[in-house]
Amino acid sequence: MGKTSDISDKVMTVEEAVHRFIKDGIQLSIGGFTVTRNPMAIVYEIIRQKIKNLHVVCHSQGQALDVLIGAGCVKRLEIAYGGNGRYAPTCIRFRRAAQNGEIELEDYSNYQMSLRFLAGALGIPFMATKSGLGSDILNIEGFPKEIRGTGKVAKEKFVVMQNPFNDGEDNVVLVPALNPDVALIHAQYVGEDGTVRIKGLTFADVEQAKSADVVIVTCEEIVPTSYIRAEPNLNSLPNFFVDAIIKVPYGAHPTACYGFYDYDPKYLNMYRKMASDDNLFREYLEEWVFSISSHNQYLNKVGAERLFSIKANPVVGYAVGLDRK
Amino acid sequence: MGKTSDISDKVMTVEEAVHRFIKDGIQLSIGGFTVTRNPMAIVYEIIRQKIKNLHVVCHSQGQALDVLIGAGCVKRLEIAYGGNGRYAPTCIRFRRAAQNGEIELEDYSNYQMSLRFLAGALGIPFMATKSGLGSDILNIEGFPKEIRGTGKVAKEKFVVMQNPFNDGEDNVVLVPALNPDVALIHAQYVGEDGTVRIKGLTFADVEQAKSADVVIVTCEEIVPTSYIRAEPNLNSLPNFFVDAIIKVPYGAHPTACYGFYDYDPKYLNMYRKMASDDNLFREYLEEWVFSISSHNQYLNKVGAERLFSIKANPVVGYAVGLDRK
Amino acid sequence: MKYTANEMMALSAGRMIKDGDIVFAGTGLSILAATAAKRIYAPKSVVFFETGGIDPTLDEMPMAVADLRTMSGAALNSGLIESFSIVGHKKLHTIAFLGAAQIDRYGNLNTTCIGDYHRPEVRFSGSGGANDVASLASSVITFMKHEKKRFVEKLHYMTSVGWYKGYDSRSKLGLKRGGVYGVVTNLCVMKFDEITKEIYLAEVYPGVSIEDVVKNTGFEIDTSRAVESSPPTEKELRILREEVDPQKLVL
Amino acid sequence: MKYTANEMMALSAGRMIKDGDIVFAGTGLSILAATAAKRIYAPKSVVFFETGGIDPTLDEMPMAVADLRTMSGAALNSGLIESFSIVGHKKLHTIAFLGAAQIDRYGNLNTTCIGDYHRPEVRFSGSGGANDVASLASSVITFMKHEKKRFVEKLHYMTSVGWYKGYDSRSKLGLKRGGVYGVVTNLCVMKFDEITKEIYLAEVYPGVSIEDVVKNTGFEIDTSRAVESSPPTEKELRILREEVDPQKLVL
Repeated sequence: MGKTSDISDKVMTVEEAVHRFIKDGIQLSIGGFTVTRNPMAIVYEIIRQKIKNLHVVCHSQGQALDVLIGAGCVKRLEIAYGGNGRYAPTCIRFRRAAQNGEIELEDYSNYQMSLRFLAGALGIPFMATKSGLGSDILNIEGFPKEIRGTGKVAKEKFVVMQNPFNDGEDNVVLVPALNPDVALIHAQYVGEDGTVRIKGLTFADVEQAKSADVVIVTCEEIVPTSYIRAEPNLNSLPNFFVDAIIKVPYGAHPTACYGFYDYDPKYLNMYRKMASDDNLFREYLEEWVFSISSHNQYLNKVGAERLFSIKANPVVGYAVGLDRK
Repeated sequence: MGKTSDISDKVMTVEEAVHRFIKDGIQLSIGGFTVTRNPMAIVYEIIRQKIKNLHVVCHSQGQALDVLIGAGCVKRLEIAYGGNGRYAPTCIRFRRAAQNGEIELEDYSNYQMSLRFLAGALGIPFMATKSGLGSDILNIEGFPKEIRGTGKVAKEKFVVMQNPFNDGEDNVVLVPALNPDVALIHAQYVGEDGTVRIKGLTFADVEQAKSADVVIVTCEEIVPTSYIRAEPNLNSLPNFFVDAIIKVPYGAHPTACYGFYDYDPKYLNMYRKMASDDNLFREYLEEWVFSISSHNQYLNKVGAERLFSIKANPVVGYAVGLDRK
Repeated sequence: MKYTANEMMALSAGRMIKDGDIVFAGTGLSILAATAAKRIYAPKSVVFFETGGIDPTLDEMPMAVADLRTMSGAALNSGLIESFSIVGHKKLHTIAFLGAAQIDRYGNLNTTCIGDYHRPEVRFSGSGGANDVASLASSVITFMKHEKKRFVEKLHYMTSVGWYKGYDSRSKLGLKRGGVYGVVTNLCVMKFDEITKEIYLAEVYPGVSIEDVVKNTGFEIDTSRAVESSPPTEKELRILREEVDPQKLVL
Repeated sequence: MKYTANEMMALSAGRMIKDGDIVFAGTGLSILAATAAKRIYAPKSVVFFETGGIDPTLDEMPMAVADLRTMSGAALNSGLIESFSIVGHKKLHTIAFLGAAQIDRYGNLNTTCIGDYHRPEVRFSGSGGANDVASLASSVITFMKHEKKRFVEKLHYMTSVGWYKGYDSRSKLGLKRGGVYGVVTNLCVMKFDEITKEIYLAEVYPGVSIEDVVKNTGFEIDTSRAVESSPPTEKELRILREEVDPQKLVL
């Protein structure tokens, strides 16, 4: 056989993907982790298209989430961690929005959120875990009571139950499945057959993708089917889970993409500075998002020299000796 | 850094591994699936060392399980499927033992067994699934009541509960975690640092290994650390999950090992014939297990010509054009 | 053009696959049906195996679902959990092929044993993934040898749930999707009534009489809706014989 | 030989790691402590990250747990679920390093907020994996800046459970293993009473007085068991400076 699917109906631009799939008020799952493989190209376009009232669900998110929140696109957030590593131990606009009560916010832990995506991916209503017992993550609810069970908000934040396979006292926490409307994933490779390959750490991207109704994948390269199928053990998602495929080199900038480029310390430091002041942040959005018409223009603005400085060494996968202070 | 663990205390012979870790009456989990990557070298040695009363847990097992049952090593079995594909749609000695009431037998499904291993690997007491609702897998218990909750037998075969995150009628089945005493895995590669790499389909081997107290890995090759660490996305288990490492080329014969060799149709057909008659089966055991003192001797008996005929084409991973009738 | 019952069965089942379906295959006839469909009617369908092999090239026929041929050239080499999560994925229309030793009028299946479970007259392989796909897939197609002892009033063991006890009884169990779509035998194709979920004779193969079906079925069956199947076309047979199973391992 | 508080902290924590421990690291001091330990005291220990990076070479210091440097040369590049299943694995002795904004006398931690949760004065990053490792690891070691406002009678938010309310209260919650082993600050090392699970002063660093500790701690603390820490050796400092963080990103 060897005949492979036609992906011509899935290959599109970021503009088209956002226009077709990202609607006001949807539940959106963002892949990547803090400073790595954030789906930035799509996120910038969501801001440009002025999508509002997003219900974002993620485990540890950094740059993509912070820009989205700062641009006023997020109404509701379920999250374990909002930070950019040592470039912003707590994401600036996220912190500000939380402190000002500008978003509805619900805290979980990383494992809990990952298990919630896994439950969604497996089509089961919950997963059990010992994580969270006794803590305020269980004791304090962030969402107002009246939104429980509405839209994609779970009916209960958690359920604690006795393990029925144990006679002794043995509580476990059930965390509810997540099935977001859309998941955004940035991958290194997509095959011409639509197969997705994430290299380096996969975080919970595969679970996030499989739990979602619609999956949008941006990638560094679209590669021949024969290449992606020569090593099926390296692949992350088959084509039938993917709804939109967009080739966007450096599509995760200023976050990192293993084997392609490192995070951009200069950009992240600039961002921290501009995000810390409301006026500067408006300037930031104007300059780096709204006045940008394409990702190529964005990359021109970053500049070739900077892009070369963060280019990954192909053997070790990161930019050796990069000035990261 | 780059300094790697010393595995000298883990590398041993099959004799040592069985002697140290496989005791009468333990719960044993067997990796592989029907005619592929069965840990045969270890299983033959278990029979030679006359280990008895094993409580075997697996999803779909073929050759390894059938020989173990036939040799009288198995007392108790939790299983989804006992077959060798088209070489024995139902495993012969398994069928006979079940029909004669010679083993305590409990039926689950493949997904249920896989989820039970996953629960064990995650350290949680159960997983939820929709599989099994209404069927006799739920309605009929195979194990006698008095052994429930003893040894490694779960207190309940299943628990059916209402999904607490749904107001409507919505039953789910909770399947109890498995944490076997020992898991047997046959892999293509182990690194000199102890990292395990399974190529081709992994079945539920990773979950089986991570759910077990002790993991014994036989492999086709032990390879340099630099090789196995050049592609961490291909690796299956870190060294700290592995207790015994044995290099046994063709260690899964007569079952297949992707990229190395195919199943051996002549052997499997011979086995089916000999397993179908009690006297012939005793001869089989004598000839192919008891009178064999090492796996090399076993391979000599199979013969170089046969081994070459099943050698895998390195590009497609199987023996192209092999006479498989 | 002459053809065998196996060929008619593979093509009858293959014709039920729609383009874009995600097809769960076992070995034997199911792989013939799935790959024939992909080459003839449904080029965008994807074949996968419970063992975790997603869309392998299948240049040779696998003899078991763990056969190395379910791995070669695949989109993904994963494992059982990934595979069953595909079977049940709400975003996908998944079709599963099953076989069985016994079937009842609601399409429930037995692949476990004949006689008492605890001391069976004949023990079979067990569920494997059959119970799972019967519980989770969008749709099941079952292959059966058409014999009275196989089409029974009451299964000796209900390994896999079809329409359970008919009407909405399946859904009430908690199984909100799926059910059996068709049964393909060496004599005919059977389907299930939309309301009662009882089996009925939908098609008889050319040269087979309705009476042949009735006398080989162990319960009463509605034959009022039966039509004659279209025989295999030359193209169907050629692809099946020359491309799908050139080694004649199943045909 | 002169040394900084950061160096003393990294080495104090590193000294708690035993050979063969599976060490869950974050960034900053924890990675210094873990990698120093591996090179000095515990060559068979393995460092891993919640993001799924198992035993990377760490030729350069990661600035985030998702840093590409947690992937390079690793034994495995997996994901969060695999990583947390290692944290809680009963076969392994897992040590986790955590930091926090607030800690109480039972080693419970706050990394979520100061003030009311719904309208906080200061919002922090949140749990991330902290709650998980505090729940699941064999043992937790916490780094703290030693300030009165951080060592508090009552946390504003209990993100991660240490010994909960003391005695066997942690186990009664359902958390059968784990708990906090030590707290490493810029002044001292604190441990927990075996029975009451209350914090006590175990070591003060050379040049630090017990009074310094008391006046920077927001609750009463048992100092009766305090001894002076051994200062860093030349070898420890050399390895830390030359091999572990030559780029001086943390030190």
